[in-house]
Amino acid sequence: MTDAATLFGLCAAALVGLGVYALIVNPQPLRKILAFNVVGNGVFVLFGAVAHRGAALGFGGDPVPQALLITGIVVAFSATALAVALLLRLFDETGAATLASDAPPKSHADAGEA
Amino acid sequence: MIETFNAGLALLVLALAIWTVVARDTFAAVVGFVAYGMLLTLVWVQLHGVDVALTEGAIGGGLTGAMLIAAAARLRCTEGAARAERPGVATRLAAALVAACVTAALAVAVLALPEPAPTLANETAANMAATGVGNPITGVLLAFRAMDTLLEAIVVLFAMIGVWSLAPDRAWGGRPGPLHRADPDGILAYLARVLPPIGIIVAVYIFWIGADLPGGKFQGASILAAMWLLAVMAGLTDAPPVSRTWLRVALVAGPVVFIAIGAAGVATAGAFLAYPDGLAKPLIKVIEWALLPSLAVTLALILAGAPERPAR
Amino acid sequence: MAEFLLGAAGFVLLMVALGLLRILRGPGDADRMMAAQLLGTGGIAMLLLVGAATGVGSTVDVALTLALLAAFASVAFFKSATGAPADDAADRG
Amino acid sequence: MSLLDLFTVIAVCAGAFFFLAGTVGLLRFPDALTRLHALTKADNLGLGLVVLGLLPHADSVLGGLKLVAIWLLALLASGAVSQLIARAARRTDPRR
Repeated sequence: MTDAATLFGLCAAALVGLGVYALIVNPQPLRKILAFNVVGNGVFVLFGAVAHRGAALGFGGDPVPQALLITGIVVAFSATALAVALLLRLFDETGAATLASDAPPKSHADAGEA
Repeated sequence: MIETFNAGLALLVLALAIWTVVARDTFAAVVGFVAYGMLLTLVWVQLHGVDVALTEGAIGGGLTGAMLIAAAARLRCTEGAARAERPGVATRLAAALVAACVTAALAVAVLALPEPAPTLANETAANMAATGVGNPITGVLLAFRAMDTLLEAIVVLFAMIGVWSLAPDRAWGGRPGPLHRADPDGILAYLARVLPPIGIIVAVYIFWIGADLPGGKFQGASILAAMWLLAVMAGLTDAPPVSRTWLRVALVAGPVVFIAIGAAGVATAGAFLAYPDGLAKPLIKVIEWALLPSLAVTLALILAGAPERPAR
Repeated sequence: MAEFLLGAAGFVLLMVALGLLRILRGPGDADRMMAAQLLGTGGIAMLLLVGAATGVGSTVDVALTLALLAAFASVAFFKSATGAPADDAADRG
Repeated sequence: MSLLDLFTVIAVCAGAFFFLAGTVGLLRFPDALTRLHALTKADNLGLGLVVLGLLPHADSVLGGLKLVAIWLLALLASGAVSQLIARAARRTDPRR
């Protein structure tokens, strides 16, 4: 049964890497929120794999990390919801959803082509 | 056979994660992410964390998915401008290098985990009898690590206050989110009439069995929040103005009861959040019953968004 | 028996993967939204099969939660795709 | 292999076949509405057959009822959702 822990542990490592890449590369804030969640899920799965290795006494996994995972998922949801609300408010206020502060999005598009 | 299934599952999870990273269209990326969240529930089942699977299914698959899809559809018109901001090849290569290093470091850590694995299962099992509950996760959440659970309930409440604080001045105290209208005889209204009664029963069931089997207040509260929002989206009911006193009481009741019982523990059992001998199970039940409605209302209001309309 | 049930779960997983390949490509948002539906049905089937194979009874409760909430994301999509205050009566009949 | 096991094998295989049919429909059909048809009908029949096949393995009558309830819920949800998605598809693509 340790096989499942190793397999999903490696999968989680790849998820964290993917999320970090997306967090740096994608300019849209919503994509960054998604990337943040992919990193978060990767960390959770890694933690879950470690918990699974701690299976003993008929428990499927170590109950302490599993309980902390539930806490973590709920907190990650709260953070995501707050970020999305901030983003929507920014969009309502400025009509754009961008993190670029130096220029309005239109002229940015021109600069990109130059 | 189980190894093959797990390998296929891990591959599909990775493929969907790659899709959410590389898809050009943000909406496509978000839908990929929702599918990925649903698949993660299977990963949790395979890692023998059924409690976690329930939470992921209710929050990751249901609430987060609905929130992100609605946001992506609303931000669709900003797509073109954002695409031009895409960083150059050098930045992307550097990012890929950083990501590869992170993955490699984590992979090495996974392969080098100590054998035999350290575990708190023995300590948990030895002390479960003192809590009176049968589900070890509930025991950890409400007895051994009760401080985490208390802070978590408060974090959720703070996130909701953060969402509220984004309200424009003129709408403060008003109703959150847009006004939803739908054909009262349409299929959406039908679904919103039939599903919530079943959903409430399932939520209470999941909450109720949480003492002895996988389940509990977070999962139950998420289902309740989703059912209420379904009725709101179908126009069957409206979100209450955020200035209502009963609403404020419902929001803080759970954390207040939790803190009060925790503080009583200082006097009766010698430590904050400690339970006196023999009273652990009834006190845990009181906390759970107080937290369930508070969490459900808080989660629902986080999703409903900042106040936008006057109360009238 | 457990091996057979796991094999069936693996087959459903393959079918879901192939279906996802197709619908995530679009072209429309509605096509993509079907991914949530596909994983709703396929995910429940996989959960039930895996639960029966491994003998973890509580997996059924996970499937129950998924069955309840799989529709939720699609409803949010419908509300936002047709404009927030829209009513769905206009194109009925 | 007992008779009940044989029943399970047959029903689950039939269910898997309908999942196959649903996926073939998704891959082959030309537009959103027909693909929706393949997805919501074939897959739900597949799920129903899987549930039927697993019924003899339920640990109690209550467990069996829960399985059936899951299928009915999935039917209700996907019946309603397919109508909603179809409406959204028609509204965003005025050619239909």
